[in-house]
Amino acid sequence: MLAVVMPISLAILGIACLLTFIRLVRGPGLPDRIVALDTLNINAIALIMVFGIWLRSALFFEIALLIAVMGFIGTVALTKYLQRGDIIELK
Amino acid sequence: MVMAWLIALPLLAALLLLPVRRHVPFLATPIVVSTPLLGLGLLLSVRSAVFEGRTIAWRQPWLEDIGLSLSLRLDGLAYVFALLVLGIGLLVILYARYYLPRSESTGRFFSLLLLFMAAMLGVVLSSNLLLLAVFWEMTSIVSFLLIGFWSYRSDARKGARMALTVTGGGGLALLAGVLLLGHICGSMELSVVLAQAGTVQRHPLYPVMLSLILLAAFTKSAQFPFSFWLPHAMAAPTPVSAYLHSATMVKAGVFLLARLYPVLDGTNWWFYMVSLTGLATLVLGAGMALLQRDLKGLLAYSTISHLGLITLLFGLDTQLSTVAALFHIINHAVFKASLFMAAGIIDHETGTRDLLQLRGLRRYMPHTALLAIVASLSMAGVPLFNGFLSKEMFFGETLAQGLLGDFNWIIPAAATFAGALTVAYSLRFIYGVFFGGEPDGLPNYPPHEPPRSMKIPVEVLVAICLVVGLFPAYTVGPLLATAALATLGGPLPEYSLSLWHGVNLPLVMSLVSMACGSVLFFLRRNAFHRMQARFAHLNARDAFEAGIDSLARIAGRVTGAFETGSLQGYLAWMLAAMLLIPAVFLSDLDTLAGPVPAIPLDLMTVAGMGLLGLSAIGVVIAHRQRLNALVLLSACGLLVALLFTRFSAPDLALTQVSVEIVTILLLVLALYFLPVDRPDSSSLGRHVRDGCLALGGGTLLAILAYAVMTRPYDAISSFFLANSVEGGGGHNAVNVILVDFRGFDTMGEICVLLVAGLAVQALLKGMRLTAPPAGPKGLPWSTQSHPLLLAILARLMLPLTMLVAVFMLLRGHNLPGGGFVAALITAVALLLQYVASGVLWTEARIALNYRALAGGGILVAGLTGLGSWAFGFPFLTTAFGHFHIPVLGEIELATAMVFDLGVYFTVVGTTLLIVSHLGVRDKRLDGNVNGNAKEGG
Amino acid sequence: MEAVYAGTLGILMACGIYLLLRARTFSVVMGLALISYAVSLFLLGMGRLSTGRPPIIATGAQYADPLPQGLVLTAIVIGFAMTAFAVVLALRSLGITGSDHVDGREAGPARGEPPAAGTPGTPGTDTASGQ
Amino acid sequence: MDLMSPVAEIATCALLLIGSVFTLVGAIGLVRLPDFFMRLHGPTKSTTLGVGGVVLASVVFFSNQGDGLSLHALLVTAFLFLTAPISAHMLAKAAMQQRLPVDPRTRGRLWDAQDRERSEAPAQGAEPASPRDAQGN
Amino acid sequence: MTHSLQPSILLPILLPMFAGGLLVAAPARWGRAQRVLSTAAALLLLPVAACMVGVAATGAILVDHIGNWPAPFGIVLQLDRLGALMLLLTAVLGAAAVVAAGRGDARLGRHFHALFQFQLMGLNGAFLAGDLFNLFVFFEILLIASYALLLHGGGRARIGAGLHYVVLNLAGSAFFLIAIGVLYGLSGTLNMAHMGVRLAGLAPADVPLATAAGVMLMLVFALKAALFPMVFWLPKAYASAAGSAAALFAIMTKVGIYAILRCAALVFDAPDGMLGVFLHDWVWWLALATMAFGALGALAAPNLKSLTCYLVVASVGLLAASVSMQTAQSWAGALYYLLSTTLCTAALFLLADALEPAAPAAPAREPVAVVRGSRLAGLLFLVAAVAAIGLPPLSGFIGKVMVMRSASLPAAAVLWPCILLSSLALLIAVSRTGTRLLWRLPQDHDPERHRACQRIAPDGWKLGCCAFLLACSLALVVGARPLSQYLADTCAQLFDRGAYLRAVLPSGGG
Amino acid sequence: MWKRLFPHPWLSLALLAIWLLLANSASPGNLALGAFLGWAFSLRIGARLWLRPVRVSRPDLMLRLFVHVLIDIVVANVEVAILVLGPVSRLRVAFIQVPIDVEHELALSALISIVSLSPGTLCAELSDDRRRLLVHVLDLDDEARLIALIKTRYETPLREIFECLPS
Repeated sequence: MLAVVMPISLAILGIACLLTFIRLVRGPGLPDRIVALDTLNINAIALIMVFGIWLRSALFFEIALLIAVMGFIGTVALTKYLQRGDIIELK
Repeated sequence: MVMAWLIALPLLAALLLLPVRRHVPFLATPIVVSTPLLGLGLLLSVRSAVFEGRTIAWRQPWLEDIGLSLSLRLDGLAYVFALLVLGIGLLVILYARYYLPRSESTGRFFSLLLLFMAAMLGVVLSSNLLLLAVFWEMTSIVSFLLIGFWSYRSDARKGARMALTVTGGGGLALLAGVLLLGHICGSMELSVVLAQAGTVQRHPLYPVMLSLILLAAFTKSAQFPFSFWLPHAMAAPTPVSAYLHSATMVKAGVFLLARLYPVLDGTNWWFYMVSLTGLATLVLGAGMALLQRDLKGLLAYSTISHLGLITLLFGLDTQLSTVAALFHIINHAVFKASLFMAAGIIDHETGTRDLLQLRGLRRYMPHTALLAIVASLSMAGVPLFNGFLSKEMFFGETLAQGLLGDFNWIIPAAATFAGALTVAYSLRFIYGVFFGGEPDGLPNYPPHEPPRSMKIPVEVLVAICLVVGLFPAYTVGPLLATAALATLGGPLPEYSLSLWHGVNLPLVMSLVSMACGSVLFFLRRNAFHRMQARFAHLNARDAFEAGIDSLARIAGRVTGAFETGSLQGYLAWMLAAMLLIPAVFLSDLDTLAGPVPAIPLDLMTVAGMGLLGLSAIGVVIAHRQRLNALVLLSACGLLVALLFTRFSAPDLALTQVSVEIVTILLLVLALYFLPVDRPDSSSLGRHVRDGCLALGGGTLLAILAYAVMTRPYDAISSFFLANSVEGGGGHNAVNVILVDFRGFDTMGEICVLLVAGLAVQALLKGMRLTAPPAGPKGLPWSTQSHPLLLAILARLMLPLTMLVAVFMLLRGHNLPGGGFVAALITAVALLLQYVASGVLWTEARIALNYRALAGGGILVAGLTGLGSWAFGFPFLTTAFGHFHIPVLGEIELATAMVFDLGVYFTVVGTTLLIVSHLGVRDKRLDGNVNGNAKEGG
Repeated sequence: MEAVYAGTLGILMACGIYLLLRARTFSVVMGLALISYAVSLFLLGMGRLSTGRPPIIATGAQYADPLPQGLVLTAIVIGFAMTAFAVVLALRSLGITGSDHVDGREAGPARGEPPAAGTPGTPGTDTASGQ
Repeated sequence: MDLMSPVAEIATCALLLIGSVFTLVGAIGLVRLPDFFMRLHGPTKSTTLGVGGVVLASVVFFSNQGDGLSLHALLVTAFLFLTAPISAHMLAKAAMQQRLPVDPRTRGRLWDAQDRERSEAPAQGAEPASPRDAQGN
Repeated sequence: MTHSLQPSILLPILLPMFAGGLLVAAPARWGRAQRVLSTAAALLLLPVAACMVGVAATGAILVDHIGNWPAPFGIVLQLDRLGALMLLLTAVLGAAAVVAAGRGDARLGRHFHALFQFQLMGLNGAFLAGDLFNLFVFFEILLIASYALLLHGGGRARIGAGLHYVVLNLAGSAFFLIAIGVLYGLSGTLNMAHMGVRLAGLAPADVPLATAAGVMLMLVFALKAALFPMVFWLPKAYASAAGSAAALFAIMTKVGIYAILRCAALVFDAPDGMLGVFLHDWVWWLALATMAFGALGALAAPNLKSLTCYLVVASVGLLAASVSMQTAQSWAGALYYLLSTTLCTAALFLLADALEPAAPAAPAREPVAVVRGSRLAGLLFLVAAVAAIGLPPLSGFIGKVMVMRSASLPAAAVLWPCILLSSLALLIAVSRTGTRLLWRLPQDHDPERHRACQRIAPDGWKLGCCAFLLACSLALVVGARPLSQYLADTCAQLFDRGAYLRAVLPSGGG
Repeated sequence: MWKRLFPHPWLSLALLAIWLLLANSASPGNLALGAFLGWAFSLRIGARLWLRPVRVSRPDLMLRLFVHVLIDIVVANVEVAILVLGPVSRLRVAFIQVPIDVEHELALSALISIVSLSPGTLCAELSDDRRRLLVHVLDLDDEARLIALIKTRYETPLREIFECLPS
């Protein structure tokens, strides 16, 4: 059963990724693209988790975790740039 | 050994002189004077052997593989030249002692003079062709320094440069020539070479070799058309001219002709090239001499003319002509040296050398006048003086030769004409300087006789002129005979040296030339003024300088066409080379796909790769909207990480994700300052070019990748997989490779990182950038800083992420992770504090010296590696062990983990060093950085 | 799969090279980043592609070639260091020349125009160096 | 899979599907909705939850592999739940700064300058911020 | 190799590394101590390198298996005659440059000494590396350090030229990796000796791939060496560097040449190996073009520093040309010339820095400086110039003659005119620049101008270091005989792959 | 003494838990390591970064809130899914202002997070005086009810947990 569900799940996630990518490309605004990037990150996490289940390997968990942590920081940096320009302020 | 000492003596003296002059000045003069004296003594000590016709040889093997050996020979030819070099050198030194003002740096002068003497002796004594070339170039270099001795004078500098360019260039030709000659003969030794005339002249490269050697000789001896440098070398102090341009430097060229005469002579190539060049030089030089205003200029052109005469003699196809040439070499050296010295005296005492200003000096300096007149008469070839004898022989040989067939008469006719010109300019010299009215308008008035000792050298030389002229057979006869014997390398032709041979054709020619010369002299005034008017603007020096300048300009234009200062151009060149040349070699590939079956396609991966490609293309399309491009680039990075995950490289994915974020942080930091993007000014052609390069690069990489991936290989990795656990103590083979098998690479890698950090810190020092006043769309920046929510979360995240970092660090050896990833996590967590709460807040709480941390990391890693030395193992040998601790269980400890810790410290330190510095810059100095930045960029 | 993989590499490389050849420093840096992605993937590919065989030693399984992965790791780190340096250098150049053009000036002089001060190739100007 | 009980398998499958679908919904929302603020809802909520589902599936799956309980994947979800609102918040702020257009049917309005100043005055009176218009449209 | 010898071969890498690490970790207030430490470390390399030459001269190939892993698997460092020679050259340059920098240049910016040490480490590592990827790593170390040193002191010219240099080399590094990747993908190994063995046994169908990768590798080295279409960055970059940094850079191009020699011989089995056609045809013409470019550039060079850069270019051309001839003689000639030109150009860089005023505001047609103590400077310039142009009797001449003699006929017909004409061009250029720089002093007339001139007293330290370098180049002449023997042995060793394999892969390679 | 050694016991505990999750094992070794790390980090990092020490007075309330929020998230997500998939024109989009009273930064952050995660709302902005929230609502039914819901369901418990207000 899992063998059936897994491809379906992967396919759904893949479609999600594609949709997100469309937003990433289309914009129109910069925040839209950043949201899309953030979402792409999260989708990637899901993909990796499913991939891990598929391979029955727990080795991929850290990648997912790292994408979660790092992706967030990337988003923060980009949004902060949009707002303030200078992402590391003096005070 | 005598020859070695002959060369070494002046060399040593030259080197000794500078310190001696500074510290024991009274010793300087004795050293300078005694050097040529000693040399002469040495020379005399071996005279009997040489005069018996023997060749004294000395050889010290040196660089055999290039044929360079220190081998010297002293035969008759070398003897004569050495005698001239040393004898005239001695007189010039004596002369110069009084000539040079006290204020000049005489130490340097004499040192150079001695150096020149050594080089010249080297030229004449070398028995190795390469060694000869070496000394040859040395004479060029030292003469450059001597000519430019008064370096503050523009004419001296230019004259020196010109001389160096011409004679140095000739020296290069000589180098090529002798290398060829050595190649042909199989040896560079003169003794071998001289015996192989037949081989050489039959060799197909003979003409090339001959031209090169003649080029050298002609440039050195100022033969037409290379004669232009010599008159301008007159900017040298007069003793230098007297030495270099009478007896030594310019004679090196004709010496070379004499030296190689046995191998080179005998072909039409030689006859025509040498004799015609000599003839042209003879006539033109004499003609130009007549037109000179400058006393030394006159002498210089006269020298050119006489050298032409000698060259012509070498080129004639009679044996006797060579003897005549040698004879004239000696004579010319004697009278020309004395004339130069006389000119120097005149210059010295009157302050000018201008023939238009000088007149009537006879009354003021009668002694000098007498000496100069005798010497000039010798130059003119008047009987009783030595010049007459050799000229007589010369006229005789022009008649005896048969080079030009039906046009044979041209040579004697031209010789006679040149003789007439010689007489004319000699008269001009005598009359113009010593007769004809009161010398008013001189810079030093009234002129008077120079000190007695300044005239001694001149007197000696003039005496020689006379003695040789009167009793040639007893004075110069044996010398000439032995020199001729050595030059010809065979039996001597019949000749007799005497003043009177009876009335014959040469005597008639002499008389005709003297008569015509006198007529010419009396007509000169008109001719001179007319010629002056016509050729005043023609100045070889300026033309030469202009030529060199335009050469430099052309060179600049050519290099400038490549070196445009445009990075795009450079990159395009580089990429073109990098892509095209390998592609040429790759085109031999028969089949693209190898035998290994491909992995079946799966839709997800293909889609992912498709997205990756699309994002990359997106980056290109959006590259002018920087943030968009950056977001797409970030997506690329994510997709690459996914691909790594997909293709069994979890460590890579981890690293990729973390590096990606730090890079994005960096780029965003940079983005803040970038000015508004301007429209692309690149032309369509450039876009096409770039597109082609890009496509080429992509295709090449794809082909390489595909071709290799589908081929089988046998990697050494099986060793790593097999030894990872037992040998390296870790289950994560990649990590074990990084910290153990190939830990040395990692060591280097952290050094790179550290240096990058240092470089960034150094670069950012004192950097000030004006921030743009508004964001990407021209919207003003928000005034609100540090959203509370972000600050709180960032603080919460710090311990969490640190925990993750520790986790990654500890498990790296066995599972994906490792020091690098851990360090980046730590760094990013700390950077998040900077982003969320500002620099001051963060640094007040986290007081880490990032630089010290990074440096310490290197030390930790390095010391870990060194630790194994203590146990007698190679660098970076790791050890690990399993320890059982009650309750807690099994713990594995490995030195590789300490190494990893070093990596961790370095990476944390460096990353923070880079990013925080870029973020902080000099805000503390600036004070105002927030939204209200000035216009600028 | 290999063909698609190779093609993707090619696209990344091509895009990277194209960006590298642009006139603005930011584009150049992005180009370098794309090229480094391409090179990383390429190196990974040189150890041949494999699915689900990470080189984490367990019992008797098959593993991907770990060596190229190690190389890629080193290359990524070095690439990161270089990128960081390049970014800062680009900024420094901007700070000094006021332009983010890679040549530090807005438009290159056309052929035949006198070269800008500091261009070697004109004897007599002494401004090319030592500043 | 041999070791897994059918219940666990079904749970895994269900969670996987639910998770994937929510993720997809988030993506659809991102593509479909007309303005930025509306689009922001999708990723923030649906996608986060979707990943949560997938993560749970992973937890169930790996916990039933015979190696004991495997909860670590939960950390991913925890991180996401922690960060997603902040991302959304920051994005919304950025969008306001960027003056992204708001769907005309939206009731209420963004804070304008007066609001901002009124609220700033007591809090940070010291900062001489020039009045800036932070409103979209 | 006995065990006790093994640490020593690492010393040239570890010494600067630890010195660099300490310099970085040390607190900033250690300013003076930093200089002492750095100088001491650099000077210490001299005896170390000399010992290595001594050991290598016996013909032994020392191998260090880092981490005690057997050869094709672990990283191997190897020391042979060539490597030892380059180490010594680096040590000499390093010692001179660090002392020269001690007073002035080091203070122009931050971290000079640490960067310098890492630069030395990278150079030494590159000369010792026996593993292709390790070579890449050391290349990167020396490159990143060179970027920093190039930019040391800042300023518009440096930054502009530095940016170009950096971007070009970054792109070059990517190709380096690609080439390594292909070679690994085909041979499955990274150890250079082992790779050579594996490539020799490659299936014929795969040979074009390996050749293309080898060519790419060589081109990457050619980029570092500044061969023709990749040379345009060099003049400005080096001309803008601080003198002591530039002096050290004199060896940077030679690292490229070294790498070409090493890889061509060891991996690709030169002569007549896989890369025979490439070296023989392509490198040849590119080298001649480089020589021409260098000569033309020298003619047009506006000042001494720039001129020296073109001298470097021209020397690279000559070196590459003699490398491409692939005979033991030509390589020996190349090595001799390499030593000579490196020392001379380094000395000239130092000299240029000491003589040319920091801010040449006045046009060069006007004398800008009255150089006090210029006699020593003049002498040094003369010696350096004569040696650099290749005039007798100094080392450059011997090198050039060695190269010329090693050319056989069809090649010689092109090479000789090129060498001679370029020498002539260099002669003209150097004499122009030298007289303009050292002789155009308004001593005689116009006291006004005299006073208005900027007075520069050349930095005595720099002159001293310059003199040291030139003394070394003179030593090349004096010791030419044993040296040429050593070089002949070196090339024989390079061409004798069997000895390498026995030393590095005693088991014959798994 | 106790306070100085364990300045943030809650944080230490949380870190221990996270460590165990990370290590995916509760072996004695990991427990010890986790405890050590939790203690060390709370001592070294927590003490420096925290604005105010957190005193959680009502763990039970926290748990309850947690469960509430979880449920709300799931429910909200189903709603949002329906809204997103349904016709866009039906959406009643609105910005509303929510006055708030919590003061503790952590509580405030938690509130904002919860608002963003749950029912169809998304916190767009916090006023600078931290008294009002600007909330974007995807499908606004009744503004007052929504505000009340937020205040009672989330804000009050948070205030109780973090600021020891009587319930």
